[in-house]
Amino acid sequence: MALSKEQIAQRISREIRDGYYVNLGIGIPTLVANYIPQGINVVLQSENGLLGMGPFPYEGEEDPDLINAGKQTITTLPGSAIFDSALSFGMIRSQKVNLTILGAMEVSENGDIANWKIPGKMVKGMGGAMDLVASAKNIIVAMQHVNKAGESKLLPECTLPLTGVKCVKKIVTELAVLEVLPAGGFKLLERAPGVSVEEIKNATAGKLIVEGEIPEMVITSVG
Amino acid sequence: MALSKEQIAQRISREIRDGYYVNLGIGIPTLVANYIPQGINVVLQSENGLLGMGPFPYEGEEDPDLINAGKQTITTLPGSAIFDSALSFGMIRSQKVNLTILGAMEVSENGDIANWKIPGKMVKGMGGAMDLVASAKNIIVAMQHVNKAGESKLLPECTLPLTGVKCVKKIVTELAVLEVLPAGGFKLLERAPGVSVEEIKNATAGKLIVEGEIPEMVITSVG
Amino acid sequence: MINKVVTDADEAIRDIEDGMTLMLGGFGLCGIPENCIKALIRKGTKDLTCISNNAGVDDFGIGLMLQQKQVRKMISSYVGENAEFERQLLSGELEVELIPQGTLATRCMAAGYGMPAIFTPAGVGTEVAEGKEVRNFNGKDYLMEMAFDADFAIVKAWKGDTAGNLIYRSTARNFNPVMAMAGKVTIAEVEELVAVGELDPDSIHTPGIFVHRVFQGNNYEKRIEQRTVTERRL
Amino acid sequence: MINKVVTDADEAIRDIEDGMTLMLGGFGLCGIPENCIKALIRKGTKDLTCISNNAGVDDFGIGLMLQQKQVRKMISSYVGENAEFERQLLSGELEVELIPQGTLATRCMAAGYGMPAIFTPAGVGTEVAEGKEVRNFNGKDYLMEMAFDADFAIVKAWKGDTAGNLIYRSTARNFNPVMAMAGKVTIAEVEELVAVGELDPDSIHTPGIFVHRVFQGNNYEKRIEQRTVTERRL
Repeated sequence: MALSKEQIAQRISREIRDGYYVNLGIGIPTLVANYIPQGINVVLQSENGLLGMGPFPYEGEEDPDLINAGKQTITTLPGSAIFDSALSFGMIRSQKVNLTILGAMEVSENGDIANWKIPGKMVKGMGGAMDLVASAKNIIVAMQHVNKAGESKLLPECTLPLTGVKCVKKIVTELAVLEVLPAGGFKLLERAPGVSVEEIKNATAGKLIVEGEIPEMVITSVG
Repeated sequence: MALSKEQIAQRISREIRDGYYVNLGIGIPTLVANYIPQGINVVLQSENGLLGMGPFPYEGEEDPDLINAGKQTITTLPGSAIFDSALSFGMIRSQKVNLTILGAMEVSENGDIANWKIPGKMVKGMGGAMDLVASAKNIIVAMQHVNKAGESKLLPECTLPLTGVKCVKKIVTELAVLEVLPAGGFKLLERAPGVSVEEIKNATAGKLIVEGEIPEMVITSVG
Repeated sequence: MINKVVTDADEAIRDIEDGMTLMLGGFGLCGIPENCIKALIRKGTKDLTCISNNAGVDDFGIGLMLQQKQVRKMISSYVGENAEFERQLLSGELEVELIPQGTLATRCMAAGYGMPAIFTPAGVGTEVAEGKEVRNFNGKDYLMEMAFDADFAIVKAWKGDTAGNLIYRSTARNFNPVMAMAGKVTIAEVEELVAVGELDPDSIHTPGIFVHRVFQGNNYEKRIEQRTVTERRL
Repeated sequence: MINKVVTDADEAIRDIEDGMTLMLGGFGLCGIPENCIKALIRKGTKDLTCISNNAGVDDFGIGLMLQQKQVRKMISSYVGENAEFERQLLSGELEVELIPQGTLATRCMAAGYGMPAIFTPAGVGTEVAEGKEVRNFNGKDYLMEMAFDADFAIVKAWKGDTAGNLIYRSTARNFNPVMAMAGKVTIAEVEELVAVGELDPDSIHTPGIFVHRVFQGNNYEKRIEQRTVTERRL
């Protein structure tokens, strides 16, 4: 069974360690916040200028001056700090943010990522993604393994304009958890429950490395 | 009559225009604050991180957390702002400070200044002087025309290690007010009361330019 | 203290001319200079180059200036949902330069700090790097990006005093402080204009030296772009 | 929130080893980390490279570390009046690198902002420029100066919360915020340690993400270097 978006988010949440500062991209990454395990202290950074992003406000308590990088109304938490955009990308560039989780259209087997532009289509812009992928020590990509036409999005080389080069460390898709090896190649770490290695092979156009028995992911949410 | 330090400061104060942000160096420049004409709104910048430097505190009201770049206890004024050292030199480098007044050991006829180091003597450091002279649009030097041995400090070329090159615009000494011409040379603008052009010539080793009648300075303080 | 107060937005923007380059603070519709944007529309200034993280929406923010075809070029990191923007872009009426958000912020900062250029790894190996100098420091490649050169910076703050000192509120801060430092002329509109002495010197975000004109704006709409809420549980 | 609290100065500096490079906040004796300096003296760490705007006085601040011969090299803009400092310098026991104050601040800032190098006009044409790359932008020469690389930054703040958020007081701010951003490990001593939620998020000068360890210091002397007063007129 391929994972739902919520299940992808849940699986990614287990990569978060106590004491991490984490930047979550738009889409599936945003959902990760819902699954952070109890007892794990994490601070969410929003690149528009906030450390310590809290949940959405209750209706009637929305503050137009308090939004996240997805322009959604949010809240602060005790211990939150506000800063300007230059300082925000300063802390990203100086690698104070421990983990960046973002979506992708394509990832290549050497860790290149494309997630901002499709030639011929209206381009909305890269936002903060190019800064995040160029600077983060630890990048996890949440993405679909194949596109709507059934074509693999894990490729030998990206076909779309790049967002960053050799930066992706780990990928969680509806089918698998994969590590991008420093020398290149997608190393299969875990399978989605009931998904075979063969299915993952068929869905991966780039070099897939399968060593030994591949365990199934532990997913507890029903999605 | 050669000017006193107070009279040099008073003459320099007349170079200050309404609405100026001004950085005053240590020594005679600090005294300039005492002579700012009424009706002229000036904000003093202290490069350790303060805009709107006020007078020294009353005894018993000294605050060890509130000092100027000379490490003297001072006060703030209504409208003062505090900032860090990087921002402070940011505003200096981006030329938001309209006028810098500082002392010098030597100035050359092309506007080079030396004021931080004497070979063979213990060097205390340049502090913020190199940043100030490299960035300021408008630099006035307050200095003695000759040293204790009677040797001119206004030279064809500086003999001491430089603080900055081609940056000094105007010089006020105990004998004269001089402009450093863009093409080089000290243009004599004003004489100290009772000081002859001949005396100034004798005290100036660099190229002195004397055109027409040279007026006497108007000095009202008794010094 | 030096008094920076002007009457209103129209006076503040009086000398912004056709063809100039403007920085406009804000992130999405959060913290944008609503009053000055409306005044620019009243004035009808044309052929503007606008440096702003986003381009507003069809009927708010910079989107209103796009409707009036006042903008020749946008320099932004994300232009979002804006039908008129898309129409002008596809028809060639509007030029767009998309740059990474951190690069946008840091090119403003460079200008404010008097640094002619900065190095950032953002965009290395991508089309953003085309035509730019790449330089390796300690084994990592960086692009050399140039400081912005803007005729005017227009920012929105929460409180300001008559000397131009500014305090922003919450994430409406965003690009405003770095742009405030970066304009040749900086205009600040504030929700509340106070006398000097009423702001705590330690809490000022933008020292007045960077601000040339300040005025109290009015009728702030503060539109919310993505209203997201948590269900109340009884 | 992530808890950054350590017991005291001794615990905060426990792993500072001989030969390391430290940044120490403060301007003169204003805003210096008094507790950590005393703990470094107790620990007896040697061969330190200290990046600090000044070097203290004979019997206070970094001067105390000089007395114990713990410092191999000072990187400062102004070393002032300090007899023991002068003795060690002239005898060759101590190395001193004097750099412009703005360059010092901006090399800290570069590290904190993840920029490997910055351009500044300070020192062009002087001995400070020796061996450095000079580059012309828009007709003006600039030196390329490298970001500092410090093992530890030790700063002093007025208030801090348990998550490491810091607020400085008055001109005791000085180099502290830029150094706090620039250390591989940043230690903050504060006059008052408070619970998270007690500091206004809009008024925080150093966000906690930059601070690895925070503790409440004690017995602050806050010595005044130049006591200057205005005569009271009756």
